[in-house]
Amino acid sequence: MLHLEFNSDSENEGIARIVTAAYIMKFDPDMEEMDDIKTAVSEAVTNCIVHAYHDPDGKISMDLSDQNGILRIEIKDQGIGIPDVKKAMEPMFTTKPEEERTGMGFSFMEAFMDQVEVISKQGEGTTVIMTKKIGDQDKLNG
Amino acid sequence: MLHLEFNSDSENEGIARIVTAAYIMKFDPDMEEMDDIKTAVSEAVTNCIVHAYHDPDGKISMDLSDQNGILRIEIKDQGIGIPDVKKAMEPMFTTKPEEERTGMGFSFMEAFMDQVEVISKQGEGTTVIMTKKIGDQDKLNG
Amino acid sequence: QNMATEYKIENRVLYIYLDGDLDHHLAKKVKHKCDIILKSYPIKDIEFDFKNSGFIDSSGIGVILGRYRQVQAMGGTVKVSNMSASVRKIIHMAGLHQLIEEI
Amino acid sequence: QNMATEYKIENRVLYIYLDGDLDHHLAKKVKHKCDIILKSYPIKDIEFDFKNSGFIDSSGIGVILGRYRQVQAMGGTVKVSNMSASVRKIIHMAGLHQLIEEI
Ligand SMILES: Nc1ncnc2c1ncn2[C@@H]1O[C@H](COP(=O)(O)OP(=O)(O)O)[C@@H](O)[C@H]1O
Ligand SMILES: Nc1ncnc2c1ncn2[C@@H]1O[C@H](COP(=O)(O)OP(=O)(O)O)[C@@H](O)[C@H]1O
Repeated sequence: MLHLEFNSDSENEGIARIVTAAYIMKFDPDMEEMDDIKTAVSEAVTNCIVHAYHDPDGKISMDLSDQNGILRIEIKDQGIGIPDVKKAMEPMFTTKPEEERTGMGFSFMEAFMDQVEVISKQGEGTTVIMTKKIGDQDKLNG
Repeated sequence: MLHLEFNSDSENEGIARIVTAAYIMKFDPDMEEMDDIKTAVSEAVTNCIVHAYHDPDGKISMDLSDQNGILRIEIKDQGIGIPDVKKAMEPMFTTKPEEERTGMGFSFMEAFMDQVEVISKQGEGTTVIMTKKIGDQDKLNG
Repeated sequence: QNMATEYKIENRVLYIYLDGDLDHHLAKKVKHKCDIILKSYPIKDIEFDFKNSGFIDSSGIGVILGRYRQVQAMGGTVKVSNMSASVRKIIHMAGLHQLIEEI
Repeated sequence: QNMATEYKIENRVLYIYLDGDLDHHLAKKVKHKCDIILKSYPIKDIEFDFKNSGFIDSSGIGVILGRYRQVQAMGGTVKVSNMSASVRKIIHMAGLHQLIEEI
């Protein structure tokens, strides 16, 4: 169980990935699992920085935990929220094309994690909860 | 500004160092500065795990911040506390020689950081605040 | 120890030697730098070199796609080189390999 | 990708090929493993190889010192090899180089 809080400064995107990578090392993941999970984290954290807040002073938290070989990542902001989560999660949907956003963020999260749950309320913020079975269980038990 | 919380599990010592290393990268520290600061963090976090708590379920927090090129690291536990801080900080003083503790933890923190402040209350916990001027300021401003 | 992304211009080609993860943080910097360079030099093609970058996410895809649109309007192309397996995977998932050349 | 610390016995010498930072976490494991090995094998000397370990703190000093005390009682020695500059610095600050041999 690990809890990280940081500001909505793009400099912290890399820190969130590094913390995640360090946390999952104990599962002895292969390179591909590692990169997949780092990408999912990067997408969720970047969304808080790009969409949830208008300045770098917003608060973002990341909670990492695991149970029975299932990794759980919760990334949370207290920003503007998402009016229509279903629409937001559609491939290629973006509200900021002028900032060269591709609308692929949620698609990558869903491609790389087993489950992605998004809870959001306008004016209150957004929480993304992602889970993934990780590592070679036989290896861990053996 | 970055806030990290984790359990008093020795597995998290490495994570605290990695987070610190990632945080100070923006100062473009040289290898020696990097290793010095990682050692100081390692000592303070290990003390929480070894001395403050009796099991791996204790709560430890680390706060990293900086202002005008001064790095500030605050590491805090809610464990047993230190009855005599002055004595505890003496070189070679340890209450756990049987666990191969060397009593060098605080000495290393003081050797590697500019300032080390310890606030502790028995039964309530210990906070270690370390500061250090870091990086080449001309380089940062130039 | 940590170097910075470098930019080199040769025969109207802009070479971008990425250093570090191509995430939103670096993508912002690359876009900014490219905007300045493309205003001052007659660039035709752009090449992204991933030799010192093993990570890309959708923000990285965005900055490559954005540069592609800029140079493509003038008949230019975008190339990417020295991709790691995971960078290539993301580039392909995004379908970017249909627009750019991998070398 | 991340290997584990390895232990090899040859001619009554125990070689410990450290993998990763020699902090309290790894020190606990190394102590435990040494206790088992020293009970079962007639070890005289111990050598710590830092080739794959670039970090040590006071807990790492403690585990080396503890092993030194164990083998020294039987006339054995402790050696450390392949130290990085920062590992050497800490070993010297702790005065450990007066008890062990650096190779
Ligand atoms: N944390 C968030 N806060 C507010 N809006 C968000 C957040 N995350 C995503 N969104 C909305 O969902 C849309 C789709 O997100 P995503 O698939 O990641 O694509 P992109 O980031 O490229 O726009 C965003 O354009 C934005 O409108
Ligand atoms: N966070 C803490 N909680 C309780 N006691 C502590 C804490 N940190 C240090 N101490 C006390 O201070 C002593 C000296 O600490 P230190 O110099 O780090 O040496 P060592 O950890 O090797 O004992 C410890 O032995 C312990 O009694």
